[in-house]
Amino acid sequence: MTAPANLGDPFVVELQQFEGPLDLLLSLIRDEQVDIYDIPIARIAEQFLARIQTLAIDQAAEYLEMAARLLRIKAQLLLPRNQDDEAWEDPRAELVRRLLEYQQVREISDHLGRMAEDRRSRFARAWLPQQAVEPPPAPLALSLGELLSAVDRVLRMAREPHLHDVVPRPLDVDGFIGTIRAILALRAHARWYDVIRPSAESWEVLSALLALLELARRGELRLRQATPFGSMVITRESTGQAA
Amino acid sequence: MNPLARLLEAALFASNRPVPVDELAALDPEASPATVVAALGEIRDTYQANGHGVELVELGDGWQVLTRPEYTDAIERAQLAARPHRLSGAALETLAIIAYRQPIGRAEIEEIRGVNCGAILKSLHERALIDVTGRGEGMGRPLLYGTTPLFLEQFALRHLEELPRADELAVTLRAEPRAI
Amino acid sequence: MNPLARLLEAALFASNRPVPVDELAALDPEASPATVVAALGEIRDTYQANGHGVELVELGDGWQVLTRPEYTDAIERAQLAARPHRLSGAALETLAIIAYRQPIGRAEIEEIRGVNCGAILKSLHERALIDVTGRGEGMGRPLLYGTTPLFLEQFALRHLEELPRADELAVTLRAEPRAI
Repeated sequence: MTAPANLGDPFVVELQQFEGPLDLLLSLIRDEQVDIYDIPIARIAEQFLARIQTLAIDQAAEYLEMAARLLRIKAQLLLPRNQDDEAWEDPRAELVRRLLEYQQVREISDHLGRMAEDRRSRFARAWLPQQAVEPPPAPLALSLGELLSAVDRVLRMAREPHLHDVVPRPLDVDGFIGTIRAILALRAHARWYDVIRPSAESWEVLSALLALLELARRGELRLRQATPFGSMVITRESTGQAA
Repeated sequence: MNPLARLLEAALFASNRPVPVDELAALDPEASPATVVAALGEIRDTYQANGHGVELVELGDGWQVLTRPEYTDAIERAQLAARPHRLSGAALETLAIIAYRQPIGRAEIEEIRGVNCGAILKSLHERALIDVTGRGEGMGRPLLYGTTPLFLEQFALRHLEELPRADELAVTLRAEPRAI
Repeated sequence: MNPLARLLEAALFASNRPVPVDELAALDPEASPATVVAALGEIRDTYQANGHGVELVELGDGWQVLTRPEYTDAIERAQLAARPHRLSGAALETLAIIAYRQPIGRAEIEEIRGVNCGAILKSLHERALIDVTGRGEGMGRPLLYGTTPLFLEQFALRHLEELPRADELAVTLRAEPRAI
């Protein structure tokens, strides 16, 4: 994975070789040769933002979400704390856990890739001349008990039609405020789908909407919709605060 | 066997059809039709001398490795006498849904199981456990499936009413299909 | 080769997927799993000793004759057979997570990979490398995925335990991140 050195070239092509924000982050940590248990967040966040300057739209949400998270951790680390505060939890801890877990997945998938390559390099019998005289299928061994336990499995699998408990999901307006600020720090205009991925759950959609309205109220951005139901244009206000 | 004979054996095994000599010769830039024929002879002799279950034969315009006829019979007989086959969990679940909800269309079965059932329906149909019993209303008039007499026989039931009724089933499986 | 080994060789050549030992044992009423395994050993040794282009390997839940890797390029160049497409890195990662954590739902996979996996899960399911094994608890009763026997077959694994264990991985995941 050698990064293209051509400076005029946007990073779009380069990002396609990463499987996602965690992969990019791991690669930065490797390139910078820093201790994964003691990540210099400010430096890594800066590098991360530099790398995602020119994102393809369909990847934007996932990378920007990570950018916002890094900026949030950076801010938390700047908060003054009491040296002998036993309850203090390193704001990087959750990120470190996810990075280690992801690194393990990468190792296993490398192993799987080698196994698949090995199998790919061997051919099975392709032509079976006896296929014409294919014997009838073997007799069936079935019992009512088996059928009933299948019924049971179906019942457990089936969507219950009306028994949903409505669980209040906490909205994450602050999280989306961070994401939106990160986007607007990178460019002057954005659209709804830059802020939220298409498969987002309803609590995310609500959080994003509330975050947009809140930022508009604070004068950091302007929302414009050219036609009813048209796509919404989010514009950074010049007085807006940078992330 | 010599290197060319090994390569030819691998190629004949992996090919999806009998292979003519000139195509076999294309496998190795240094091979000629004559060396290929000699190598094929070596493969045939090796199979004969060491007592293999397969043989090399030239049929039509190509060469192929075939199982020896005496073993073909044994393989077929064995498949007939094979241990009874068990249905997969997925097939049993699909069958259970059809038994309790018939007549039922594929879309509805897939709605309940949450996954594509095309291959399973085909295999249950081939095994004559289900059959098409009609067509539904609505878009495309979907095929509706039901169980067959063989289904009852396999489960030693006289009629469908002998299937145990779970009260819960009445709710989830006997419910009216959603109006569309 | 002895008569049982010949019969097994013929049966293995007549199949394009791995054949389990018990199916092989059903070929001959006098064969036991132990004599079958011994005969399989004889076939494997014969292929090795006489320099064949194919070899006998154990994978998935059975035994299969496959061409030796060194002939693959030549066979592909001669267009007698083609390698299947390579899986993408994203597909391998998703399979790795499912193999280790099954049964597992989509949300959890996406949490670990940090990206949306809907399209990849669909394609792995279509390629029959994963299957739905149930539904989870909680909101919306999410589908849970697991790996299939074909997964083992395509990765030349005999069973899931052949995958590296957590303590063999360079990064061993600690339950708690080290205190900093």
